[in-house]
Amino acid sequence: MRSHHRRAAQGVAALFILAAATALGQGSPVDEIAKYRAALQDGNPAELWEARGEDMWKQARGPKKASLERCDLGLGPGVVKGAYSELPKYFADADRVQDLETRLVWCMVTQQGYTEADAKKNPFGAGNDKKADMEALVAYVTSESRGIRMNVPQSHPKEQEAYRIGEKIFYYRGGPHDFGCATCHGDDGKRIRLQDLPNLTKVDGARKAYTTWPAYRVSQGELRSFQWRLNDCFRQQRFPELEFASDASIALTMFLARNANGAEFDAPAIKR
Amino acid sequence: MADPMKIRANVVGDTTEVKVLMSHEMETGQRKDAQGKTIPAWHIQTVNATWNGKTVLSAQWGPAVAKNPFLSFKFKGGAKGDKVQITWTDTRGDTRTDEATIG
Amino acid sequence: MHTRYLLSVMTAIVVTGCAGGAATPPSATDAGIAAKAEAMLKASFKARGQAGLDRLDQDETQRVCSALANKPPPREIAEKIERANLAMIKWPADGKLLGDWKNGEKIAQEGRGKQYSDDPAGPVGANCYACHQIAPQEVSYGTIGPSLYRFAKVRGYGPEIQKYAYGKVFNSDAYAACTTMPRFGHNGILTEQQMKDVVALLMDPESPVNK
Amino acid sequence: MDSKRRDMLKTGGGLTLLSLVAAAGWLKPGDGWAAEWNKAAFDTKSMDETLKTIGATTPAQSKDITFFSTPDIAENGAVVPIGITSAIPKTESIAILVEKNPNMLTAVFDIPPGTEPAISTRVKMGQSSNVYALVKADGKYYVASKEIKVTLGGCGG
Repeated sequence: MRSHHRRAAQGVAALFILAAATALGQGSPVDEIAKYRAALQDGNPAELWEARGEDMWKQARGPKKASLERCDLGLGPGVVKGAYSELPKYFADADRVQDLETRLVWCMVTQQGYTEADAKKNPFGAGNDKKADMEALVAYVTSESRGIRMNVPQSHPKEQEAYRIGEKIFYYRGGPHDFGCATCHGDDGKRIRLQDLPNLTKVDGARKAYTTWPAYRVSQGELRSFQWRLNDCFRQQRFPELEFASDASIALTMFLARNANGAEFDAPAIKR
Repeated sequence: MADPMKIRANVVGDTTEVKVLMSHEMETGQRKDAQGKTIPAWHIQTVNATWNGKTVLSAQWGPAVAKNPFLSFKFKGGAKGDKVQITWTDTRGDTRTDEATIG
Repeated sequence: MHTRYLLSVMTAIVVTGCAGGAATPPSATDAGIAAKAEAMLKASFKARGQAGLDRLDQDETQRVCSALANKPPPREIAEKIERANLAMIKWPADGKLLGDWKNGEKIAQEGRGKQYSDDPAGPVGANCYACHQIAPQEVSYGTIGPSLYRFAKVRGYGPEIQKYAYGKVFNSDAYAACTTMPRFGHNGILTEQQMKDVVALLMDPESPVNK
Repeated sequence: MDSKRRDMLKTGGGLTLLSLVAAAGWLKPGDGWAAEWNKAAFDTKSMDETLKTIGATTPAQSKDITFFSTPDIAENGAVVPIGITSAIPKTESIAILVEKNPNMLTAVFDIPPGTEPAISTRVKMGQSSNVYALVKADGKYYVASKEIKVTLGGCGG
């Protein structure tokens, strides 16, 4: 709701900065923002989520008092290293394509004995009183793919279909504003207010965007998963709410993740 | 209970560098909730770092230290295997102590 | 009738565009995938706040433009879409097209409205600056749409340009099929008065846009 | 009790109390953990008030205090990295003050002997502002400042 206001405020500030920077002979605003981002890299609070998620992964939890250490994320039971770089993918036991979150829900249900509703209950955290276990688990699992090249498969027919459906969803226009993902993310060199928009239909844009999620959002003080990213994009598109771990979210993730293939995964990141 | 801190302590030559991430809301006391009620301040007030029981840094913080605080400092001494211990206390009287081994 | 025509043209494009040939099962054709995507979308969203599931129902313009996947529409289709949308514009009964440019500036700045997180009774803006350069004082503008700075100074202040500006804000697809710009009047985002105010921002000689 | 103390400070009638607070100092070196949080100092709204509350003399501008890993522009005021080093001998403490925040004093770090007079942390800034590094060394106060532009409001957001 406030994002537009923020953008406006940011813009005005940016003008001011531009003038000030010129007057004082400092580096350009772009250089200074780059310095700011670099300074943040030294300690990324996402690590707090990673640590909590790792604990959670290893803890015996749920009605069956089991840990997730036998959860198969696609590379075999318990293998976390590199697993995220190959997701989403088709899982024979579930007979469907799953992204990381959906797969975690699957393991929480089949191995820990949670109901599906319980496993999906609180996907996005909101401060200390509403911490999301899911985002912590996502932080841990994704951190174990850092530095590994994206290698999302398209071998199973259901993987191919998910990609094609995801592409359709990407271009699907609706709502009172006729917006679709492609309205903002289908062209090169565009910006909304002063913020650059990655072109997600091209290799460079897709790689840069996809490999830097999840991210600790400084503006929210929360670690945000890719599921959250999609959910909030659709909110701004004036769509109804995208359900967590829904089929559409998986298909769209397949389209975007596959387009990033070959790029080194570099998250959880830290972003404005 | 508060989540553990993430502490890194590394010795290079005769100097140990410590980097700490803490999990804390650091609520300013300036914000209002959806009903327009002021959210009371809730933040870490004191931080104390020790190495083998000796204080190597202590701090007092107000509410304007950023959420999920980061802190980095260096001290002379420290050897691989030594312990660095950090303790914080907040405005509610909650406290948390974590330890890291110097690497 | 119009609908059926558009659909038949689209189907023709889809069929020629699909190289799969005889081996492709119907569900794997482009149209089959599009149908699956639509069904999947409808099963994957939930109504929240002011955003009901009906927002996923596409009208003909949305459907045709989505299928084009950001490619420019062939001329014949573009003309059909533009004609259909032009016919749907409701012109102000009082014949006046210019409101208050100062209000127009506020509407152009306001980004809230129609999101499920927005108060339904709260302000609804057009957020023009998200995509367009308009008044030169605002440097935080986007580049998804063209610059509108000096809009009337360049095009003239006459009734024809006024009518174009109002019609464009009311229903942009009437002038450029499959544009990224919302149809603010057609879809009930802005009121008639708000649209007049935005037109004034572009057309009033006193507006900073034309200074 | 605390609010009463503040009121007295504000009205200027609390001279005795002021000097008491001052006597308590920032933090007792080596005893920081046990030191009580200096509420009076953290409640101050201006540099002068802060200095008065901690019993400090007017600080001398010092080129021996430097900012490192501190950007000129913060993309978001909710998290602004600040690094401060003091090359002044016998540095005892380093404080961070943000001029335009509702309360100016942000953090005080007590530097015992053996610890490098260099700290790095992150602060919130409600708007573009001067940031001060106030150093106490051998009983005297020194200051350096840096202007940081904020492109987004970090408070309330």
